[in-house]
Amino acid sequence: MQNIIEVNKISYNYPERSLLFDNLSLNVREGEWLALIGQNGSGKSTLARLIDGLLVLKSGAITVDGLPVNDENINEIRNRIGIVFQNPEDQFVGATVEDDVAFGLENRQVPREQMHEIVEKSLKSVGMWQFRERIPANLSGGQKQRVAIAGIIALHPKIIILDEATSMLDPQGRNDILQLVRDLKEDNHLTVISITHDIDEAAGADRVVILNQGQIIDENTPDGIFAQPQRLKQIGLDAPYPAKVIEALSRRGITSDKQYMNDEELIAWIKQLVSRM
Amino acid sequence: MPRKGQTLRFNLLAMFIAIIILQTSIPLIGYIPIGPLSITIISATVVIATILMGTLDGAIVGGAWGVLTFIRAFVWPTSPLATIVFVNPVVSVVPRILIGVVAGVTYQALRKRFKRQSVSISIAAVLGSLTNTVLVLGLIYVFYRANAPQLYQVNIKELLPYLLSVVGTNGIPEAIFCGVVAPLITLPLQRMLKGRL
Amino acid sequence: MDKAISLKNVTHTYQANTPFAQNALDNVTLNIEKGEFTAIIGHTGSGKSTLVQHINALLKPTTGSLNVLGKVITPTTTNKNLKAFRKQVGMVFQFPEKQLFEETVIKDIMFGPKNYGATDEQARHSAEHAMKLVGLDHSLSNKSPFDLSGGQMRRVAIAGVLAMDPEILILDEPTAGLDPRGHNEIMDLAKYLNQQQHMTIILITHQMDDVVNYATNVVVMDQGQAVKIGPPDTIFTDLDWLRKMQLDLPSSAEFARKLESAGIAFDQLPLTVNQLVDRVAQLVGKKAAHE
Amino acid sequence: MSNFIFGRYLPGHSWIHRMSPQSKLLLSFYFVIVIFFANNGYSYGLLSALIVFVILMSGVSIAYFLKGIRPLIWLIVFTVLLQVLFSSGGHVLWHFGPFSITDQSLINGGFIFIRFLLIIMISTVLTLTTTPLAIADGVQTVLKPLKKVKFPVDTLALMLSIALRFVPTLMDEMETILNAQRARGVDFGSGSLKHRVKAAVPLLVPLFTGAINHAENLSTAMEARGFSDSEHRTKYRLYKWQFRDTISWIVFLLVGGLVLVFRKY
Repeated sequence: MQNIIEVNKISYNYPERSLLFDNLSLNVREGEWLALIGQNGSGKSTLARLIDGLLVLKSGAITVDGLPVNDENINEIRNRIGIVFQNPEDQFVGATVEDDVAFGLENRQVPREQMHEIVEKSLKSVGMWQFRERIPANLSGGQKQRVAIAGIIALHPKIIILDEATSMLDPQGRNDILQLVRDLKEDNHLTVISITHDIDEAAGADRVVILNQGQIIDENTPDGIFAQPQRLKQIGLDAPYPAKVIEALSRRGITSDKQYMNDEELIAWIKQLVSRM
Repeated sequence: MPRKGQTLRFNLLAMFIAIIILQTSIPLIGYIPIGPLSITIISATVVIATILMGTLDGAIVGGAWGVLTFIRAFVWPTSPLATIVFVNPVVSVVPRILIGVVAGVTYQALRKRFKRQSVSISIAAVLGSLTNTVLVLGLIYVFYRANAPQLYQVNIKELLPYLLSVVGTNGIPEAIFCGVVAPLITLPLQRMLKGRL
Repeated sequence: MDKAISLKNVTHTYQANTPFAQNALDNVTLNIEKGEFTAIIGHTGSGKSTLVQHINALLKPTTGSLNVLGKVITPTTTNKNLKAFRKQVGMVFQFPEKQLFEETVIKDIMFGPKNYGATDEQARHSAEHAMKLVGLDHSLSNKSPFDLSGGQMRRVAIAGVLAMDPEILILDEPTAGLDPRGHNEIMDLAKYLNQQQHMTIILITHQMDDVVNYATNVVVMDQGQAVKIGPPDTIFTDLDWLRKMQLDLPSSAEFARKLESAGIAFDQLPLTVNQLVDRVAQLVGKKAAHE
Repeated sequence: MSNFIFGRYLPGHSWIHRMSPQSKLLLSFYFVIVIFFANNGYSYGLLSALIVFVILMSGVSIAYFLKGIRPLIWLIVFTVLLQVLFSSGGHVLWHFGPFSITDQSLINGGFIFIRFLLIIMISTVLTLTTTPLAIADGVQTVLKPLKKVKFPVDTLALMLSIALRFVPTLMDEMETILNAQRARGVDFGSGSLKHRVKAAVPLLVPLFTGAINHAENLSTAMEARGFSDSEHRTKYRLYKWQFRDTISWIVFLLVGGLVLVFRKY
């Protein structure tokens, strides 16, 4: 598969802070779901902002869909990337649901006649069309995130970045949003980067990259990453549920040669244990 | 790409206007009633905006307060004073704009002279607040001394001493309030915004 | 055990006597013993926050009465008398870091005790103790809270509540937005306060794993009513009912159900990893003993 | 809560609801100016008739308007009394110290009372039938000519719409902050001046820091959505001038003309 994002030996630091990224490189393949995990302050969100040109690199280069991220390409880059941010409240610009979806279109000077059609289609695709006249104060956090996603879909991006987009939602809202993004990814052949410290969210990805203090310390399939639950704990992340079960069983003298299995494997193993004995 | 901080400045202005709308509609954070007086703390908001974002933006925030005062004098007046004097846009808007101007100019002049930031902010706040009071007083005098035509046709000439004393007595505690509170609020905010505007 | 909190037929109506009148609490009767760790669960808008705001005397009942540590609040209790209630009941709001305002960390933490009449010296003493409890280094005392990281700011805010030395501590989704490490640290702090300092803890949460791992008592709220009260193992039994309440199952219960459909039976639904593993070990062991 | 901007709009589909906001805005201003020229019973009668007609056309129950006036009634009475007591001219009916009541001042008092009602009614009609967003859009349209002198009309309109959008958010946050500080032992709304000044700080600092956080996050989100220049954007909403606007203007202009004519009587 082709790389849609190439991050090449970048360095960055916030003003008056020490270097956060030093020579960091990372490629994102077209059409994959990449989970970027790490604790707060590890640089996950900063990386997303650098990719979208919201912050300016100190050195190195980033290309998105073949375009180098720079002043000249900034509009093109932002046409290709949609970001859903953490706080549902702070990305709702419009006075009502439909005005908010239209905001990005207005910025790109899309003619009015086209806008109405696009807004309707986008809101329907996230199931919020019947709420189009609501004001943000009368929406739940999950509904606001849906509107944010509609605002992104309206611009036909190639890449969606979820920047801890579900961390302020209740469990139900979280599952709803992830399912929605999965469906949209299929329908629109999107590339998804999900920045999260929710291990369950990461489990659904094609590939997981662990960021710790500005460095990529591992990248692998979810199963490969989760095979080292101790390591996840060390850098302040949670072990996935099956790993906790395996660990607890081993403390009771029931050991496996694997440190991690996914749900199905674990069930099969336990079944085997119970029937074999 | 927008100039660094331009969008932030734009949104900060929007937030300050939102806060002022809030302060004009919720007494608890807009006005402190003391006996028969009711001193406004909105002038402190204008001063804070001025020091954080500069004189021009402070004047804009002050102007927003002025326009709100003007509209409210018709739609939802809070005192007889408002119905009589603030229905005149010159009285309701100009002094508010000048809070920002005077506070901004004062702060720029003093900030290097005093080692402690809070001193220059405090002085700028007191002068800004007094500007409002003095100008409202002065403009009332100018406009109504001669019984100029006005909306409710109240005979203000006779009322003049009363109006002037109300505005005057409110003005002193207002200025003190501004001087005390503005630095306490501005300093943590400056810390938050450091280097981002 | 003594009762810490007891509500009798408490109803709270927002915007009473208007067409918008809405019962946020509807005839709630419940008791919470001293030293308990109570989780309050229920979907968004079920009345959880309104309930705890009564316990903290921020709201008065429209009808009914409540008794908090021997003091009674009725609809006619005057606002002046409410301050005494608040001193005994510490309340950590959602995203408590949003309430910080002082120049320095230590001053912010001292703010509560001083409002309740502590001298500077007493307040400083309590503040330093509270900083230790929440794991804030002494060297941060004189920093501006606005120079700290989000996680540190949250600890400062929690310390500000603990410094008032409350007997009851209410935590409203205290771990929202924190990473797993921060989450565990805050939850372990709650456990420590409950077990070592004998503080009565009330936790509002959406995370069922926290409920089963930490709470001894659960209140389920729905449409302003306390629809079920009891220890966790009596709450998470009826799956259809839980779904109707829009509540999740704890991970272990969820996993146990998958095991059940794969043919491994549980006489009681396990709620924690340990309970689940105990049962599995038992099954494995039984077989072993048979052979 | 005396919230004069929010919570007033009543959704509906009346003639007035469906007028363009810029017309409603300008007609309200125009109406206030016309009131300025009214000086006798005929004019006041005509204007009162017009306002009653407008209220009926708005489809909003009269009770809403009366409820809106109730909190203002003492203020109106007080102002009218000032006028009655401090006037000169006409036959003196009663006199005491600086106060005097004349037949002229009684009539003027009555007129002032009607002026108050008229102005409050017209502005109430405006806010009951127009959303805050539409009012902001109306302001933008009305100010459009100023673009010729490089006045940033669109920037201002977007700023106003964002401010209005965040008022409920900040209001909620303020309530939480209020409760949080109450729980930490602050008494709001009582005590000495010094105490009250001190109590304002724990309320205002968090309100402002919250607002600054919103501004920062919102800026990032807006830029990520391609925002760069508030003067060069297309507009999703369009309020077209309609036939009903033309009719309304004709009626209002006619009434205004009559008021001018009546001045001579």
